[in-house]
Amino acid sequence: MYELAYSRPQSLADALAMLAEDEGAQAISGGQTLMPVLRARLAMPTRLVDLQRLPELAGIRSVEGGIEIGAATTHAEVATSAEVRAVVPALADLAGGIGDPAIRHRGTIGGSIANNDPAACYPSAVLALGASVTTSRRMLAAEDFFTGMFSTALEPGEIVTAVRFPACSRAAYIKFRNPASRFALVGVFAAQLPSGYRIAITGGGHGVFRWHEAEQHLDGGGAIVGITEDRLDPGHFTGDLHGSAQYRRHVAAVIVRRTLSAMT
Amino acid sequence: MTDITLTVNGRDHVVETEDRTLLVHLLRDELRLTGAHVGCDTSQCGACTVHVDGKAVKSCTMLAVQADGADILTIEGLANGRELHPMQAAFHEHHGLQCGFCTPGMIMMAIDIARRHPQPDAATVRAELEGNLCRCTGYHNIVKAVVAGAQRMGEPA
Amino acid sequence: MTAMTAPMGKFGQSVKRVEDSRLITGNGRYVDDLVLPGQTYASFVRSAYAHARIGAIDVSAAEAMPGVVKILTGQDLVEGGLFTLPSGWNLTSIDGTPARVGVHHALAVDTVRFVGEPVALVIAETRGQARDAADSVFVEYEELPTVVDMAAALGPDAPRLHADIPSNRAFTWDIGNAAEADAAFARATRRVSLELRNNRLVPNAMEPRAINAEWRSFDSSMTIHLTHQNPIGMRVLFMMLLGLESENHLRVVSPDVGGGFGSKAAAYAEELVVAFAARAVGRPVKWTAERTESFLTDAHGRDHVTKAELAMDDHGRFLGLKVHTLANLGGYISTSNALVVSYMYATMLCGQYAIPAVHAVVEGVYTNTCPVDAYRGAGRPEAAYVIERLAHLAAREIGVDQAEIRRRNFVKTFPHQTPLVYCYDSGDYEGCLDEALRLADYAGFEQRRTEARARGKLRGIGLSAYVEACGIGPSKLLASLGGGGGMWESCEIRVQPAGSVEVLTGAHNHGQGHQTVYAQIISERFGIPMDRITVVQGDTDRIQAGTGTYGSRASVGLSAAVRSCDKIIDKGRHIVGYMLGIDPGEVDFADGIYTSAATNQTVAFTEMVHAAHAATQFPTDQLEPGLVATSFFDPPNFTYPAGVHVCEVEIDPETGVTEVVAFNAADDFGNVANPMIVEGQVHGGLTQGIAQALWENAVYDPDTAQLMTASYMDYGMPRADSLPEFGLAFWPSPTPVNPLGMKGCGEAGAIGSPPAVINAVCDALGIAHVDMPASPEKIWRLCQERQEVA
Amino acid sequence: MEITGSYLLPCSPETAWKALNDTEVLKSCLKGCEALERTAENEFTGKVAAKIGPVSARFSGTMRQTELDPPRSCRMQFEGQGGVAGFAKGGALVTLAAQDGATELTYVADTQIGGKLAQMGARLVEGTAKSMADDFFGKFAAAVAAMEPEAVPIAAPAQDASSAEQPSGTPAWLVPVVIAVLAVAALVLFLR
Repeated sequence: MYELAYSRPQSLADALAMLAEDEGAQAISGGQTLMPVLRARLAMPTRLVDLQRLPELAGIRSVEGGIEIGAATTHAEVATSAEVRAVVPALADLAGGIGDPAIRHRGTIGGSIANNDPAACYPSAVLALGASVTTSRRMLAAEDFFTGMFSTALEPGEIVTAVRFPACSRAAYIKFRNPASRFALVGVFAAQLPSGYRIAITGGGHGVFRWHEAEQHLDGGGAIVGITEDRLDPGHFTGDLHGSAQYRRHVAAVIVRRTLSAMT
Repeated sequence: MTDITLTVNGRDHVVETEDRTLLVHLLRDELRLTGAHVGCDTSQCGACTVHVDGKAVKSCTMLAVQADGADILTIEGLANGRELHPMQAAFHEHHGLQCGFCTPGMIMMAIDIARRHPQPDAATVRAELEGNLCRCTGYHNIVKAVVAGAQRMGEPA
Repeated sequence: MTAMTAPMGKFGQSVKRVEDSRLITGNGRYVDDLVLPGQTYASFVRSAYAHARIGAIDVSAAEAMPGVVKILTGQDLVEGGLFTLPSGWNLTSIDGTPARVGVHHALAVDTVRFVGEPVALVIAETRGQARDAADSVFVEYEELPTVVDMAAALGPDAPRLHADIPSNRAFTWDIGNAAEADAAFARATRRVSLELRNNRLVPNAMEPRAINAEWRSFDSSMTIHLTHQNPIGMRVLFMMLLGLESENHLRVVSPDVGGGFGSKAAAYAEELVVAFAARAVGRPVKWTAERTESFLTDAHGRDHVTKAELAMDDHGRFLGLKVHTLANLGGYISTSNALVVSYMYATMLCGQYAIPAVHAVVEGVYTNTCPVDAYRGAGRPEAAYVIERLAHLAAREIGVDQAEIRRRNFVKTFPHQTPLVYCYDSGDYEGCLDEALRLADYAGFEQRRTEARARGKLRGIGLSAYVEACGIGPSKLLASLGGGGGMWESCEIRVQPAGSVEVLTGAHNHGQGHQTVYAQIISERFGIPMDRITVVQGDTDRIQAGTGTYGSRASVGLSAAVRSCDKIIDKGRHIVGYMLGIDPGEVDFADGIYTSAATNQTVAFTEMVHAAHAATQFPTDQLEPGLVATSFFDPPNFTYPAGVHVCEVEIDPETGVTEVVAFNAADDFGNVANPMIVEGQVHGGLTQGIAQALWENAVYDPDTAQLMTASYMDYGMPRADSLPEFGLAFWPSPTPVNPLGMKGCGEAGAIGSPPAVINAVCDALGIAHVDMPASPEKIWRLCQERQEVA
Repeated sequence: MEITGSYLLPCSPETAWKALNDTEVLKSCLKGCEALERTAENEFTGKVAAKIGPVSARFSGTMRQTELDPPRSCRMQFEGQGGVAGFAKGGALVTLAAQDGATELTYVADTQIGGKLAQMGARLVEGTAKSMADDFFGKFAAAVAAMEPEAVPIAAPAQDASSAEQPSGTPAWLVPVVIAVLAVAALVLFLR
């Protein structure tokens, strides 16, 4: 990688100040995405500001109606957290399937959703569960947070500090893996909340999205088998070496049905 | 350049390093612990796996400066003199290695698996080895070795 | 007598590996581990274009950067007298003309012909500085049109890679007898035909290529530390290419090698350039490939497009075979590739079947892709894939079971002279088939298929009966086919005064467990514990001669070892004869003890060793002191390992995902020295073959010739969770061509498995063919078609 | 790789044509555009600092317009260099058609990428192209609306969620757009 400087601030305020004073500074959390990019010399930050040990970003807490997960919480911590498993078991399952064990030991929920890779797992849970994202400046609903592939509502210098999930016992996540990268070729998080069903799909290509038509179908008492791909907007899908847009769309519908079946 | 302090295999080190140096390069080039290998650039092969504060991580996906203050265990620190760690012994016993290049990372990951899953079955081991590539063994004997090694780690010494 | 604390070796036993102790403790020594005094680091500037004319190369900015020691371009190499990279095999086209070999400069001069081709080298004080500076070398490229597809490359309007080679055709070579094949086809009542692609693979040894070269100006000599399968052979080649005075001016050392699979048997541009650079800067220069560089430049494997046709009678007896193959050479002909695509491939097209008339044509085609060379099996997997896919189709055509069609056509007597040069040594193909079917519970398959259908899965079973050629030799035959000969292996055994044994071999371990197997065999021969035996390899200062490890040549090297053992034991007889005052002919040797039946006296092997070195108990004018023996073994024939693989897959028709749910293999490797090690070799080979059939695929963009699969993000490596447990059995027919009866096992798994998997997929879907890799989308589309038909 | 797309612009074809040849308008609409200059009658050069996700790369490139048929269509060739990241080049046909007082812009672009972009980022090319195109045309539509006060008040891509033919892709219109778009392709990675 290119030459750069590294800082490990002791507080959120210090971290924000460091990011504010150097335009070329880049926040790093678990670094499991960023490090390979830096090694490939596809980014040239002047400074890395390490968020992983900030006390303000740590911890898993019960909150009214749900659970709050600090942004620096690793995937492994979420996967093995008794609190998370008690409140949103599907979220623990999802976290336990991200990457591989070594990656789960360092990668964090805050880093994942701030990066919003179009094939990442976490954004689907955040969106499907209607979680809210707390940042250093504000609180955002999931719908407002994700704004497209690799794109979020975060402004320069703004940091995700926590994600708050509602309790939900009827939810499931299934990842249909890309045979090479093992990222989600398609990933589906489905949840049944008091407000109704919510289904979020990741891996389509343009970033995570909700399948409203399927949600409405279920809310109207429709059967799982009636959820078919012809109701899925093809505009959500792109193709690559591992699957055409048409194939991804088809698989998405299949995995949605399987995820819903797995919920019961 | 930054001075960092870290414990590696029970020994304390103070090392001056470039901020951009990867942990794996610090271990290999500065501390001359060449057991952790670099097999890819995209954090997927796992040949560089070491334990940082008791957890398996890919040392090619972490800066050395991020390990400031950390306790690190590498393949070189496993055996007690000539007495092998049970997982090392299991890899030998079950022929869980051929060229040996992926082996240090495999063993470090295997120990981590055994800690999290004290009596893993073959399917669990296969799933948990997703981030460690081996080109020689077809994983068949590695899986057997990890199952047996985990078993032995759980037995009283 | 010595107390026997360490294990005794025994041929045929699963002795645990000697080499493990260093590898499991992090004490393995690979090239990149080595740092030499005054070490510098190299980084290559590579072309981002697949085909371009090189204009100006501006190194001024890079030269001014911190730590930069030197920058070299192709022109510097030409001026420095570096030779171009050779093709190691002389292939002759049908019309009698020699293969047209495109000039391959180690650093491109004038033109680059594939993405990633090295254009310049930067040497600097640190790895980071070298890379920083390499990024700052500015190269002007004038882009040229590219061609990836072989048929297109042969077309009249295709861009030409090498100005002097029309139609990008390096050779049109054939084997067999066209007239006889035509006659067989005229006679035939049934025929099946097939067009298939054998997908391009990236070898992916986990240890990337690496070299550390140092030049000693005071005696004009060089030492190269190189990760390679054939370090001893590389000495001669590098000596010549670098223009060194003699072998004595070059030492090549290969320490532990982290996998090769054929890809570390070639001579590469990068290594040659680094060696040249070490001389130019007078300091050690190290280069270790990054994985992306490995994807771009490690010689790829396979990449054939083949049309094949099989003629039969009404009973499905094979009468004739015609094969036409386009072999993608890449931008240049790599070291062994002219051999791989011809005599390692087409000679094996008959498989296990007695086919009387065969004709095969291979056209070698240049394209704007990475050069292709040996990859696990090297030609033989491509041949097995052709004939075993045809056999599957033949069973469909005739309407008989997959096993039955093979049974009807097996070679049944040995030796068997094929119509394609080679003469199969030994085998029991039908017995092996039965064993495989038993292992796989073939009889119970239909029940499993029905059960799977109830779960919504399509289950299929596929067979593949492969035969291959291993233990390459004899030298004379190889030379007559276009090689340089020299296909023997050497082994020197030195017995030290205190009784320990040093074994020097030119073979080179890169995972095969040579140190164990050599020690095992020699331990048994001498009757001494294995820990008394040290195997020395991979250092030209220690080993005089050798040809390396590839093509399952362990049997050749071990045969040389056995001969050296015999020479030592025989000399011992003479020594013991003097010691006991009897005729050496009356001295027997077994289990480490010389005995005289006549006098009932015994002398232990170690006592004989002491006597040999003390040289007091025999007349040294009649018998020389010391105990050293060297042997060269030139095999009288190849060996022909064979086997039957049975694969079962389940396909999810909704997603197209294929899962290998069972894989069983019965193999004839002749005698097996160490079953544990051999099984390990098979596991690895099977995995590479299954991965070729389902996941692995090197894809070049058809328009730009950019490699789209240049990392593990896009290249589908097999992982632990995608494979079944393997069921293996041995069905040995010992070969008569070497003293151990061993045939070799390194490639078998990768040869038999791809057709077994694809045959299973085709069986599951009831289709004639699907090209590898059988990716989920491809299979899903086939399932869709199947539904439409149904 | 061929990419196509179409957008509805709230202005007349004449205004759209003018705006598409106005370097200041283009520059303001293109995220990360550091410079955009006309170097000849129908030739532009530009610099774009593209940043998507963790990847950032600086591209410089040129674009040449040919077969101009104002205000209906033109063809263009573009080429950009991203240093270590690789290169992008291609050609595109852009057409403008009046539609109920607005203008439908359609493009068919053939884009090629090379070097690290192609080697490591194949999975992201198409999605990136669309997101950058949407971003660009969102701003561009607003810009042309401002240039033409009587324009119909729409500023959205011509998307029809139910249409299977829903276009996506990058406007090869300007070098910088495409080049920036492609920078992202390099995004290998691994969001975990």
